[in-house]
Amino acid sequence: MSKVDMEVQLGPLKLKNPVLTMSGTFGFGREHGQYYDLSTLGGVIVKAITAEPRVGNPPPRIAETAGGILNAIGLQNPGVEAAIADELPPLQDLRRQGTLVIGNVSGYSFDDYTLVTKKISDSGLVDAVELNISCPNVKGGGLTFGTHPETVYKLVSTVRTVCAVPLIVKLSPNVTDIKEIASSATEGGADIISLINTITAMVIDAKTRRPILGNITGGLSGPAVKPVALRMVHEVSQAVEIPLIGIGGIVAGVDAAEFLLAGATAVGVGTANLMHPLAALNIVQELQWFLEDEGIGAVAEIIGGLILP
Amino acid sequence: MSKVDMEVQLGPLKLKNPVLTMSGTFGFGREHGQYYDLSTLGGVIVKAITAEPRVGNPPPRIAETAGGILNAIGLQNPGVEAAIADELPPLQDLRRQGTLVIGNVSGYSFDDYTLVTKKISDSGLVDAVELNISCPNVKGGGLTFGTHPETVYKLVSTVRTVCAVPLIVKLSPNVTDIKEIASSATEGGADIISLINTITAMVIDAKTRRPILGNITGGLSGPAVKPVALRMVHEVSQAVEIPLIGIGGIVAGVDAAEFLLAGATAVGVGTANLMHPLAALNIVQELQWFLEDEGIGAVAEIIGGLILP
Amino acid sequence: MLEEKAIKPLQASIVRNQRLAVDVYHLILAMPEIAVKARPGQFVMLKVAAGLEPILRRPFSVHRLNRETGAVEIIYQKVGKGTAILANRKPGEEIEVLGPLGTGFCVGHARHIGLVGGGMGIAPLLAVAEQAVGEGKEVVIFLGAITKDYLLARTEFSKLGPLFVVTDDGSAGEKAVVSKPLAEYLQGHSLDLLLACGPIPMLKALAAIAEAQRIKAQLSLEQNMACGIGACLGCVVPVKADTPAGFSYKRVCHDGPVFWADEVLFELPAKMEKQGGCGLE
Amino acid sequence: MLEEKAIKPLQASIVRNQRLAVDVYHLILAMPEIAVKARPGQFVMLKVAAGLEPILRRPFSVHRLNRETGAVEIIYQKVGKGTAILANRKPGEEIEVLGPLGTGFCVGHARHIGLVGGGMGIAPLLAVAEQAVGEGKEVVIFLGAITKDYLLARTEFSKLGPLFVVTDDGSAGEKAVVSKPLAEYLQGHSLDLLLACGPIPMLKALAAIAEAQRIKAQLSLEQNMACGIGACLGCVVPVKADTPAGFSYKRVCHDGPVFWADEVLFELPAKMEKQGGCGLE
Ligand SMILES: Cc1cc2nc3c(=O)[nH]c(=O)nc-3n(C[C@H](O)[C@H](O)[C@H](O)COP(=O)(O)OP(=O)(O)OC[C@H]3O[C@@H](n4cnc5c(N)ncnc54)[C@H](O)[C@@H]3O)c2cc1C
Ligand SMILES: Cc1cc2nc3c(=O)[nH]c(=O)nc-3n(C[C@H](O)[C@H](O)[C@H](O)COP(=O)(O)OP(=O)(O)OC[C@H]3O[C@@H](n4cnc5c(N)ncnc54)[C@H](O)[C@@H]3O)c2cc1C
Ligand SMILES: Cc1cc2nc3c(=O)[nH]c(=O)nc-3n(C[C@H](O)[C@H](O)[C@H](O)COP(=O)(O)O)c2cc1C
Ligand SMILES: Cc1cc2nc3c(=O)[nH]c(=O)nc-3n(C[C@H](O)[C@H](O)[C@H](O)COP(=O)(O)O)c2cc1C
Ligand code: FES
Ligand code: FES
Repeated sequence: MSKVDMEVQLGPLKLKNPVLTMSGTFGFGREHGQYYDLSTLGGVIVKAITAEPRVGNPPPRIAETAGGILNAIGLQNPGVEAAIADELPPLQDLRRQGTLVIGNVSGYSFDDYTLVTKKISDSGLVDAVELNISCPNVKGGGLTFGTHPETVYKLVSTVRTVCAVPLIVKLSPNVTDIKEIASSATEGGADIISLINTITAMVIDAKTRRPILGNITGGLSGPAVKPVALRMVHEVSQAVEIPLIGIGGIVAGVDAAEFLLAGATAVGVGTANLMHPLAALNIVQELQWFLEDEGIGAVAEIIGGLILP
Repeated sequence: MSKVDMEVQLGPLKLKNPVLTMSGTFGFGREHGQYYDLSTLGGVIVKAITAEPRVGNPPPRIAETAGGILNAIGLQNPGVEAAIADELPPLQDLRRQGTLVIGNVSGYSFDDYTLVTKKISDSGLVDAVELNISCPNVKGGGLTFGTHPETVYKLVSTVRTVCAVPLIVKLSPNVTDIKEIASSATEGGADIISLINTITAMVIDAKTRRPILGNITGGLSGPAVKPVALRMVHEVSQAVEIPLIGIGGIVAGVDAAEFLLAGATAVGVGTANLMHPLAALNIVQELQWFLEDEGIGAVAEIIGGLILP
Repeated sequence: MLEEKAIKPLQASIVRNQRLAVDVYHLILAMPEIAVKARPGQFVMLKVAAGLEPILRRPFSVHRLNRETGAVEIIYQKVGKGTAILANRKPGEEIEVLGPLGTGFCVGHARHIGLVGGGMGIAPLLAVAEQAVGEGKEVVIFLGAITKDYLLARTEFSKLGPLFVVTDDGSAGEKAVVSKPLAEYLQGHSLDLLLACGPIPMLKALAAIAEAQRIKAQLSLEQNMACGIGACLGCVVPVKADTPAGFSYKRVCHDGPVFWADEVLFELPAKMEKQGGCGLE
Repeated sequence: MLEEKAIKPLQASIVRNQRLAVDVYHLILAMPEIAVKARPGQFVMLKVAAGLEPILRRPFSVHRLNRETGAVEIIYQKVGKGTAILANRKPGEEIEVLGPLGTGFCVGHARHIGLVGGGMGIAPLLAVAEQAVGEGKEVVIFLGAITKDYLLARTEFSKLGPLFVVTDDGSAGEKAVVSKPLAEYLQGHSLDLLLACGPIPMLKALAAIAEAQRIKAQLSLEQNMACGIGACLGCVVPVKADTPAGFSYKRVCHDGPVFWADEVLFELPAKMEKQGGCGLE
């Protein structure tokens, strides 16, 4: 173990280290749990949970791009009831060891979000709820919730009233002004903001003349998006007071350090978990080593430490 | 030479082939002109031209990322007078050979744009003007012109009145709804839309704790952005009637084919010109070979040919 | 699967990476941990090159296992970027391997087993054929390919049991699809299990034959993958299930790649063709 | 430059890629076209690996030229991703090279030339030293490095003229910066040209000495590059100019890498520190 103090205070949440595994890339922890002891992580954010079970999108759901991947899973999940009955209980042992378990809530209407949030927050099985607002607002004409400040404010403030645990709002990068959205989420009562979700994209097979993904479009993630995510995290950190979880293309300890410097209090590891089953574990270790090499005693010291000309 | 008919009709412009070199990655053609005969290209879009000379941003101006690069040149250019006097005349021989020469106009106010557009369109030295609307509207509070439908409509319709040659409007990808912006540009009187410009991003050196670029942020380009560009080109092609120039991460002939399938009538090669001086030439050739292999007689046949499930 | 602890990604050294046909290569990796643990029908994911190009590992079925030497053999076709990079790797070099992954073929108490392979789908059948014969079972092998050059491991198979081959160009055996010799064989003989791997149309024809003849059949399927360990739900195929949707998706990497023929859905229920929904997760 | 037709990128074969110090390597490339055309002080851009990782070529100065054998020598330090990949390339392999690029050193009619190198900045000086001596000129060499292991090509230099070395740790020569022996030398002798390459603080000190002693000096500068051919304006450094801004930017790749010391601006005029403007081109 390292002499570096890795603990961070993420708003109301205390993390043993700033590394969280991100929703959709870690299932409910089962698979990666076969490869290493998950209590080495700051926290685990589980796969999206919706009101009803969802079969998800037709395959192919994954395509590879330069420096990244596209995915269009379509929020396949067993629904909130089954999640509470079968998926979340096995993770409780982790919580006893001080690793946070966070639910990722997705929906297609205000009712979906409030229902799911209330159920999992009342279940007592999660330390916090992360709202994935990158979904189409079916009643609202299919536009993504997360792209309109008004809607974000309304959604977050509504969900806030039924959420007994800390509320994390996860922002979509597909917007003109991420600061504006972040402010709306903050005013709506978010305790923490996480960003970024994936960037809407498309891949085409020129020979078949067809989109590669069954869903036509998908979300771009991985190292390719890191510079965009860093820019957005930095912008938002200067626009709101609440703490941030920086996400986007983190595959090494030094990437995590860059997000902390840019103003994030914790970091989320997504695609890297798919590239290597031990990725998140290695990132915790590499971050410690980086800090030791730099002679830094506590990871908290570098948060927001970016030096501007 | 290939049996494939490579000619395309880009709105009012006839191109000998659909490959254009993009602004800022090809100077005024001098440097690449030493490496190959530029008349092999469909057209050349020159470096941004502004009303006054600009020294540009402090270095470093270039940084590398996974699958892409960041740049923050800061529109360094000699100003419209010098451009007309020294930079555009040497390119006239190309025009006589049927390769288009297109001016890229950038500005910080409506007056800048109208002044520069009028001067270069009146100069008779360019076949078309491309409006780079990804610049901050200084009088408009520094927000980027290209991110607000109203502003885009006003700017394009204003410039349109002084532009004697076909007008191309180049969209910024840093928006919530690219279709909306494209429609505003079309209503404003654009003949052609080109997209995408770069995605605002940032890179940090964790050891020095400083941004790598002198300008702090820069624009992401290259293969990393291709899937985002393809998605936007496809969206816009379904939203507007006018033809599109598809740009973003094209480094091979098959990439160009993907953009044509997605709905672009021509393609723009940017970063690839920096990776290999002969890139654009090779892309023209590879595109021909691809079409031959697919047994396609004319490149125009695949435009918008994407097959959706 | 959940009980047994997974093998962490490990560096295997390349013993051999030799071309067999225009675009087909034979890769032999020295990795004892995996050789002892792997079962026929399972697969491994190879990080064809260090770094970020490509980002994802590539899945390849186990072609042959040698528990004594610790060698795991793979046969792969050069079809794109990743396999092109793999084809350039040299013996002696290290390559990162994740595996063994997925379910294997399940031979159980079957005595007379038909093995049906099409194209690269021939590759995974040798390991299971050798195992079955080793266990004293009888195997009959049906192989189909575009030309005779693609009738992989033909000699090895011929040593294990009756071998029927067909090609698209007639360069070996009859000019036919592989389901034909199988159907003909079944007119005079009986089999109590079919194990198959190959293109979807072939598997579909096979599933039909199996159903008609009431023979249990296992099919090895493919799908684009990311994690390879069941975490991302990226590699799914539709299977019959009485869900509201009338079916459900299973993961090729974790629930497969081997599935029972009678559970596989070769077409999605029309209404599901495009569910739309949240492409952006 | 504009007149002469440029050499297209070509494949050179690696003759040698050998480690000289902990993180310093000596690369010899066989590329006759470039060897005959290159001038000391120019550079080449290497595509360290095929594909997209990394995207950009890496610039390296010509360390030594052998027009007879067609060999071009480079000395490089492993500092990041690209040079790490380069360090793993093996003799016999091909590597894509763009060059020769940029201006070279311009010795002209100078008779007594001082060569001043710091760290990796020592590398480009050997070629010009050998050329100058070949032309019957006198050279005096001043080299500085962190330790004696980094005093590159020390033996070769010692054959060409008086050699003064210093190190940060005193492991060779005096524990001092390289401007010290130069200043001392100039008290007793005169030089009519200084050619230098090294870290900015060293070049700055040197420019001051040159100005005080009225000696013309040429400095080889570095900057992050993209195209390497002058097209992208990515690699600029500020130089004195009577523009409205009080200075202008020149391209290291095209107008440099060698600049006259008296034109180089080591600091930007305060007000220009951040012009902001259109970061997004
Ligand atoms: C369980 C399983 C076992 C396999 N066994 C073999 C084998 O034994 N021999 C063999 O030659 N091939 C096998 N394949 C197919 C092989 O994985 C692909 O041909 C390979 O991934 C193509 O990679 P590429 O980069 O060369 O092609 P590209 O087309 O450049 O790959 C682009 C992306 O598509 C994915 N992809 C493309 N085709 C396939 C495919 N058919 N299946 C899964 N992902 C794909 C790649 O993984 C990559 O993410 C198997 C696939 C699976 C799922
Ligand atoms: C004209 C010129 C001549 C050079 N000659 C030599 C030489 O003879 N020997 C030697 O060891 N080095 C030399 N360098 C520096 C060398 O190019 C860099 O060390 C190298 O590009 C670093 O690449 P990397 O991927 O290992 O480092 P990384 O830090 O991973 O590179 C990241 C990015 O920064 C750029 N970069 C980083 N440092 C430099 C730098 N100092 N100059 C330019 N770009 C940089 C890289 O090109 C790349 O785009 C020279 C640079 C220039 C401009
Ligand atoms: C396969 C896959 C599935 C994902 N599923 C979800 C999800 O269900 N809910 C969510 O909020 N984000 C989801 N994401 C987004 C990630 O949580 C993360 O925000 C994004 O991938 C950017 O981080 P990365 O570059 O490290 O992957 C998913 C990403 C991937 C790659
Ligand atoms: C170094 C550099 C300079 C650029 N300068 C300009 C510019 O002056 N005007 C402009 O409209 N776009 C400019 N761009 C954007 C490109 O024209 C192009 O739209 C973008 O790079 C995406 O294409 P690519 O991925 O092929 O590079 C520049 C891009 C780069 C990399
Ligand atoms: S590849 Fe991730 S679940 Fe199968
Ligand atoms: S690197 Fe492009 S101008 Fe110098």
